[in-house]
Amino acid sequence: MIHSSLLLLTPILPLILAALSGTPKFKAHAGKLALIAVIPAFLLSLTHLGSNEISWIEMPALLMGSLWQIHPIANTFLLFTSVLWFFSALYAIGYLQADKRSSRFWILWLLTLSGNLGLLISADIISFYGFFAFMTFAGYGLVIHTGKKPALRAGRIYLVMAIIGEMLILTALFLGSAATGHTSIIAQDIASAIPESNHLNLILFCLFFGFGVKAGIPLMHLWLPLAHPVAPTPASAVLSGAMIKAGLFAWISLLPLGYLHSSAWGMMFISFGFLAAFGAGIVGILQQAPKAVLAYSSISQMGLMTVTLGCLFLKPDMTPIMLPLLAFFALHHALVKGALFLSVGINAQYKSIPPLLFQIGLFVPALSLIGLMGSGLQGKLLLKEGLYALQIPGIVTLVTFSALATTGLMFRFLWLLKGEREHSQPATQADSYMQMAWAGLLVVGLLATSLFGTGLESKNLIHYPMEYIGMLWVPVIGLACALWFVAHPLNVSIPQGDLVVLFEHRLRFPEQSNPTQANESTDNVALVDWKDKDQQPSPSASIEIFSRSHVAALLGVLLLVANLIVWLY
Amino acid sequence: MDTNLIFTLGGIGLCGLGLFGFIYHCHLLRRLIAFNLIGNGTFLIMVGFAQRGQGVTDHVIQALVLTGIVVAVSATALALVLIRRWFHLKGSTQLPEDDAS
Amino acid sequence: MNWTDSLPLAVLMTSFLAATIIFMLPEQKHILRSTINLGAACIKIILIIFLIQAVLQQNYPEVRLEVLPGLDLILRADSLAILFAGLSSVLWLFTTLYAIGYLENSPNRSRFFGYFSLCVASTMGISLAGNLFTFLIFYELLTLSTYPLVVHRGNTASIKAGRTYLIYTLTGGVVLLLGVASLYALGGDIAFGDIERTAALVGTWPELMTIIFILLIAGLGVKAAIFPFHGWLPTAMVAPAPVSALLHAVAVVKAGAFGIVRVVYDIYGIELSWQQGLLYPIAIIASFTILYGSWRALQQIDIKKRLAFSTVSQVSYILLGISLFGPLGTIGGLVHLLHQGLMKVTLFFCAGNYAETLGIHKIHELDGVGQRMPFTSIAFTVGAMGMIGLPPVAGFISKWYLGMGALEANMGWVIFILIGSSLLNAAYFLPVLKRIWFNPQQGSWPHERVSNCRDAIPLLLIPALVTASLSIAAGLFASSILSPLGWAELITLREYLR
Amino acid sequence: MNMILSPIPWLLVIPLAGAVLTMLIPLNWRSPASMFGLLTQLLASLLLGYQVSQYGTQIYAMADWQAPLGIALRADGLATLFILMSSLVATACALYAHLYLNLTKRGHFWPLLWFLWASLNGIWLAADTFNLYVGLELLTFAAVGLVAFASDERSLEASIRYLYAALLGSMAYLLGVALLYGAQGTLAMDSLAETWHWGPTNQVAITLILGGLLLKTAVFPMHTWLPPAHGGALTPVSALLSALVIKASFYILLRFWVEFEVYRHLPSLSQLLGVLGAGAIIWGGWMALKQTHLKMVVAYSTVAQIGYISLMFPLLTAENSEASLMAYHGGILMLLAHAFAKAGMFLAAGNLIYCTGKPDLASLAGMSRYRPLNIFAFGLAGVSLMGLPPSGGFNAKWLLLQSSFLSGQWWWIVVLLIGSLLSAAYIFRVFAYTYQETEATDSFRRPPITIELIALCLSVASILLGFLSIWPVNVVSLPGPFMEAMP
Repeated sequence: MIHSSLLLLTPILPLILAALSGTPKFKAHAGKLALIAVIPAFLLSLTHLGSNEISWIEMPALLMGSLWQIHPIANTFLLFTSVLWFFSALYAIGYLQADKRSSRFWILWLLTLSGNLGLLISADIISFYGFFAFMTFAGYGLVIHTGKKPALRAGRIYLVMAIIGEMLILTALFLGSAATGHTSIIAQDIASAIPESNHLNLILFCLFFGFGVKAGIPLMHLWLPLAHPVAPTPASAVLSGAMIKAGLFAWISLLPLGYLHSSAWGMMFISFGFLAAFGAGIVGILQQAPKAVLAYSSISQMGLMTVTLGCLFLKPDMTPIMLPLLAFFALHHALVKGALFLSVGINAQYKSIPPLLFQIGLFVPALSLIGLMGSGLQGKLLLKEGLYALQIPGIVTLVTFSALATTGLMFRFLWLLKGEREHSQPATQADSYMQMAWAGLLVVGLLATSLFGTGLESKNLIHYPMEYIGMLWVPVIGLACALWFVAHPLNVSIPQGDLVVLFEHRLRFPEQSNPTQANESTDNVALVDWKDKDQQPSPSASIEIFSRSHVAALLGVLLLVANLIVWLY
Repeated sequence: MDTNLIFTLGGIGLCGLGLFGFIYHCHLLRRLIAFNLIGNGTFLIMVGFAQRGQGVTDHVIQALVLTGIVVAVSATALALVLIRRWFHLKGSTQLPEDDAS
Repeated sequence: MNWTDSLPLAVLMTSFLAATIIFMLPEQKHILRSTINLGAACIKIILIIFLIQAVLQQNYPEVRLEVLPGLDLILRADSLAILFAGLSSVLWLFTTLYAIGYLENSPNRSRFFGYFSLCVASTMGISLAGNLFTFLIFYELLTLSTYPLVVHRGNTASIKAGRTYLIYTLTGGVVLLLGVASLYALGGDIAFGDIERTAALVGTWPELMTIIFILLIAGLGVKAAIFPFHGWLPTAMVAPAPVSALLHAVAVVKAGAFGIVRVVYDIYGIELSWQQGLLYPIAIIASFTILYGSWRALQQIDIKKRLAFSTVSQVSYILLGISLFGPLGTIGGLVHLLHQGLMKVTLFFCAGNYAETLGIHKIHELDGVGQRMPFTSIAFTVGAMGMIGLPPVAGFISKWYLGMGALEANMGWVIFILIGSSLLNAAYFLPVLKRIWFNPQQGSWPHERVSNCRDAIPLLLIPALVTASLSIAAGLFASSILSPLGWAELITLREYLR
Repeated sequence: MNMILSPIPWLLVIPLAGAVLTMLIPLNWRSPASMFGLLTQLLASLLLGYQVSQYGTQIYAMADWQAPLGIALRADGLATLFILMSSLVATACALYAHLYLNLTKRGHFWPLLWFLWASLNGIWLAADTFNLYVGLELLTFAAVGLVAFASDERSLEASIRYLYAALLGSMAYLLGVALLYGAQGTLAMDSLAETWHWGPTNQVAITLILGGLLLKTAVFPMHTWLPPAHGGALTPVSALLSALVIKASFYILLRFWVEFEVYRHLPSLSQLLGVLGAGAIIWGGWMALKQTHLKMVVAYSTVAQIGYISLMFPLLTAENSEASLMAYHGGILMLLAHAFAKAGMFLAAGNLIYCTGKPDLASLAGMSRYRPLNIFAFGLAGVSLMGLPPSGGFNAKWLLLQSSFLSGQWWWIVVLLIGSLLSAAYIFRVFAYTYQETEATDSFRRPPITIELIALCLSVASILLGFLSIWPVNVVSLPGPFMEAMP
């Protein structure tokens, strides 16, 4: 009873509140409403935390007979989604204090939230598709909130990609539901029926690329590094933390995982995954905006998850074991990436925070994302455990090496923040909301394992120091390379959204070709632009950095040796 | 060659003449007269038929012809009235030849 | 002969009487006229509800009148008829409300509302027609009663538009008449649903019957605005907004589509037409029209023109659904008959509101109107989303069933038509929405009439909001029995069980 | 059956008496007297309708004189229908004229009207060819007088043309009758039909008769006298002429055609008539489309409509009796619908002209705003003339279509369809004018609502005919010599 009412409220309460926040009476308190909006979802996930029970609510009259339910995997997603949205909302309250258009922002925020929460609990494809589309189109409003040119550009590309994605998804849903003999619209049945369909490959293709738009797989990722930086910081946090996972969730619930053994599709997923993991790393390192770097890092992290899914096509029987791990990894990434995004906004207020705390606040999530501590460590470890068990040659090694990319990205990110701090206009005064949100998210992210990791046998690393070394050496080498690059700056940068600039001028809506926005993307049509020297570190600095990079490199090699020794035993 | 045929031929001749005049002339009075000519031709033919009964004349035909003549006279009268009014109105004795078609 | 049998006639008469009375009324009697209009509309809806009950109990009220030896005028309320009659009666109410507001202190209202009611009466006749002859009668009557509405403004443009409209529709009518007459010459009076006789005829004169089918479809296709015959629709846009709403959403285009439904299902029968290979060409033409209409809509800069072309494309969804052999496709087509009506009427209401309140006619003038007229813009957004086919707005339901039907009929390629048209729909609606909501206002409004109130005047606003919420409700509660979908399923059930 | 009970004599006597009386009594008594006359006429015709539908064909010999010298009257289904039609239309026109002529002082209208009516009834009821002739002539005189009534030069010229054409026609007819009598020695229709044989004389006679009647009916190439006459006369007169007068000669034509089974023996001639009809449809429609004066448009549409009606001849074939029956019904229905619709349309047009004061189309701008009811009446009549449903015109066209399908003469289908498009074109052209919102000329005269209502009633009747067509069809199919002669 209580569960079903919570299920109902989860997507509907945000809608109601959105309507409310439109009224002049509540305009002022829209932010508070946004905080309230996630509560049912959060309660729902808490009540189901760690338990394997599935509670559902059936609404035969709704759409074509809707079924909303919550099962363990979905629950994990729901958990981090609600948490992240909560803290981001808190952050946004402070962030938007000066904003005139804040009321519009909040309405869209709540709509997007409702879509995001709704798709996690909907078990039938119709309501799922509905919520998904809802989230996408409301999210557009968040992306272009500032209304500046780059925002509009990003928004346009976001929209185009999103619609292409929607259509691919719809095709997949058509064919999928047909595969069940036009009888069922429940995602589970469809996933199990897809292997029998005679459009199998088409369906898988559409699912992969359709949801890939959200999940940011290569080629479909174009919008992502454009949209995340330009959106208001809290919005980019949820975009990159929560909404990007919608794609993953869709894959989990619609792909015939565990029903289909197909090495071809497995390799497809895996190769795209690794391409994302490493390619995003390389492109991201060459970014100028901290948020862009984070966006690329999201892409690369999603790559790892894609790889995991791919493995399940090779070893279907492992699905029940792997999915919870994957979900937990998603949770970790969501919280940490959220914290990182928020820190971008905090960065300008560094004066108001004790330096030590501030540095910790910057480094902890970064390290956690690399996989050296907190939830990240656990997540990586568990994932690797699982992949070991799959016994697919090379996967684990590559996953390990992907930390290289992450390290580079994190280093680049911190480096850019440092740069901003050094020569940025006088810091804005402190804002308690933003800092509260930031701190809160940091803590939750750190304690994620112990808070939400229930049901996963997380190993306490104190007992396995060698394992930790195994985790350690790759990042250190990465660090070394990063330092070296700083010493010898590679005078090249890649515009955000890399490939998009090549064919962007074709993606324009008819009446948007009026002079006002005619040639806005012409400023960077080249994929790679060589820039004359800027932010060259001073020679003295470079020297010490040089020495430091060597030290780091040596350290890394030692660790590698140590790790090999551990292996030999 | 019996009388019947003669009457008939004569009648037909009159009718032909009348028809020709009716079509040929534009002067309204001439047309009217031509019309009367046709009428007379017709009556002549009918009278011719009346002769057939070898002496015994056919009352029906006589009745017909009488009625016909009356009708023709009244028609002529009406036509004359109209023509006269037309003449007073336009001072012309023929219709403008812009046929309304 | 119980009392329900007279219901169809009563439904027809409500608006006929309204029309006559309104014609008699002097121009100044506005209040009285409005009361009569709305009263008639409400009464009609009540009658329709009675009819629905009757039909649900499987008895179909029927009125017959022998016009000529062996030729009857039949008014019969079967489930399909109710589908269309219900739609038009409901939309009539709101369009009337809207029209009252729209034409406030403008001349010639008695004329306008007179023909308006007449137009609805003929729509009712079309929906309740029991055989092709009756259908033809009201079909032509519709043409006649809509012409004065098209030329209502009386300026040169509208007179020209009226001429175009007549040239198209009357020619179509003649073609239809030819088809119907030849069908009657072959088989006598064929009532709707009497498909066995048609089957016999097809057995005797297969190619002749094919020609007749083509004639019928072509004649009806003019009003349904399928590809080569769609020219009148955008031209007729000069008419006042309520007229466009009525023409495009309910009366004319739907009459054509509905006629095609009748011909395919109740004259030839779906199985027969499928066996004869008559459906496949329709599918192809419809698909082409869908894409073509959307494509042309993309190029329009006038709001109403864009909506008109979108109608061209949307109405062909119905034909597409009809041409898909199998219950799902049928459901899709029938249900879209209603859904498109609701959504498109909403859109036209909103376009009218923009034009009336702020004098906005072109799309680029819409920048930032969302702040000025939020409610109208919300309604417009709902309609647009529905057209694109996003749940929970009704449009998605139709699209879903069409897609399913296509797969059921092994015509997978249709899916790509649907997808492509959805893409195009998105391409020509989303930018508009962006302008409405996210672009800043450029300068002052073209011609701001109503400056005192926040949005359009209530009489204009309420209908738009109601139809918008109806089109959401139709999608959201699609699976409840009295929803359009439920009714369409009922019809399809009876159609395919026959 | 004696004179009191049978309405037939009243149908002749009352109009004649009315004619004489209204000529004698002072001006201001004429209208009331005529009103009374109208009432009696209506009653009589309704009574006749009742009797015929009850007891079948009624024969009546005036003053018990038998044929050949006596005037024998015969009321079969066809005649009855025409009686009813003429009394309804004529009553409407008379009422209209009563109001209309009060507006412009003219009292001599009544005697002419009654003469017209008497001759019409005489023609409908006549049982022998010579009475038909007398009727025709009387009709001609009355009609010409009425046309000349407007006494401006246009109407005068028109009346003279009309008179000459009519006289020529009736002469030809008389000659034909004479020849027939010469050949067969009788004038009564039925006995002629019995003793009919296709000698050369008969052929010549029939040809003459047909020629004369066609000229009087203004069938296509011989139509030139009609438009000026109908367009130039006073409004009620034009209505009477178009609705009834031309029908008289057509009626006679039909009777000859069927009762002497011409269709059976001269099929080529029937095709020729069809061709003429087609020509009339196309040409009349085209000319109507080119006119600039409202009443001329209507007059030319009459020409076209006559074409429609005469399409029934080629369809009355001996081969296919079903098709022929349909054609017969269709033709009669078309004739009936045209009678009502055209009368209504002329009256409506007259009102419009009365409002604007100008006869041309261009000055109709803004009319549909100023007099919506009147435009509505015009429109309804137009619907019937276009043959768009629901209307008598449509049902008639429908029957003709069906008949041409059944008899396999598809070319008439093409003609019919093109014709309806043409008529739609010229009628909607008028509409477009009335809808124009050019400079707001509010110098309109306002006609009394009553005359608008009369016009409306006639138009509505033509529409209602679309729903009630079964009655006239049943009436004209009542058994009788005519129906026996039908294939």
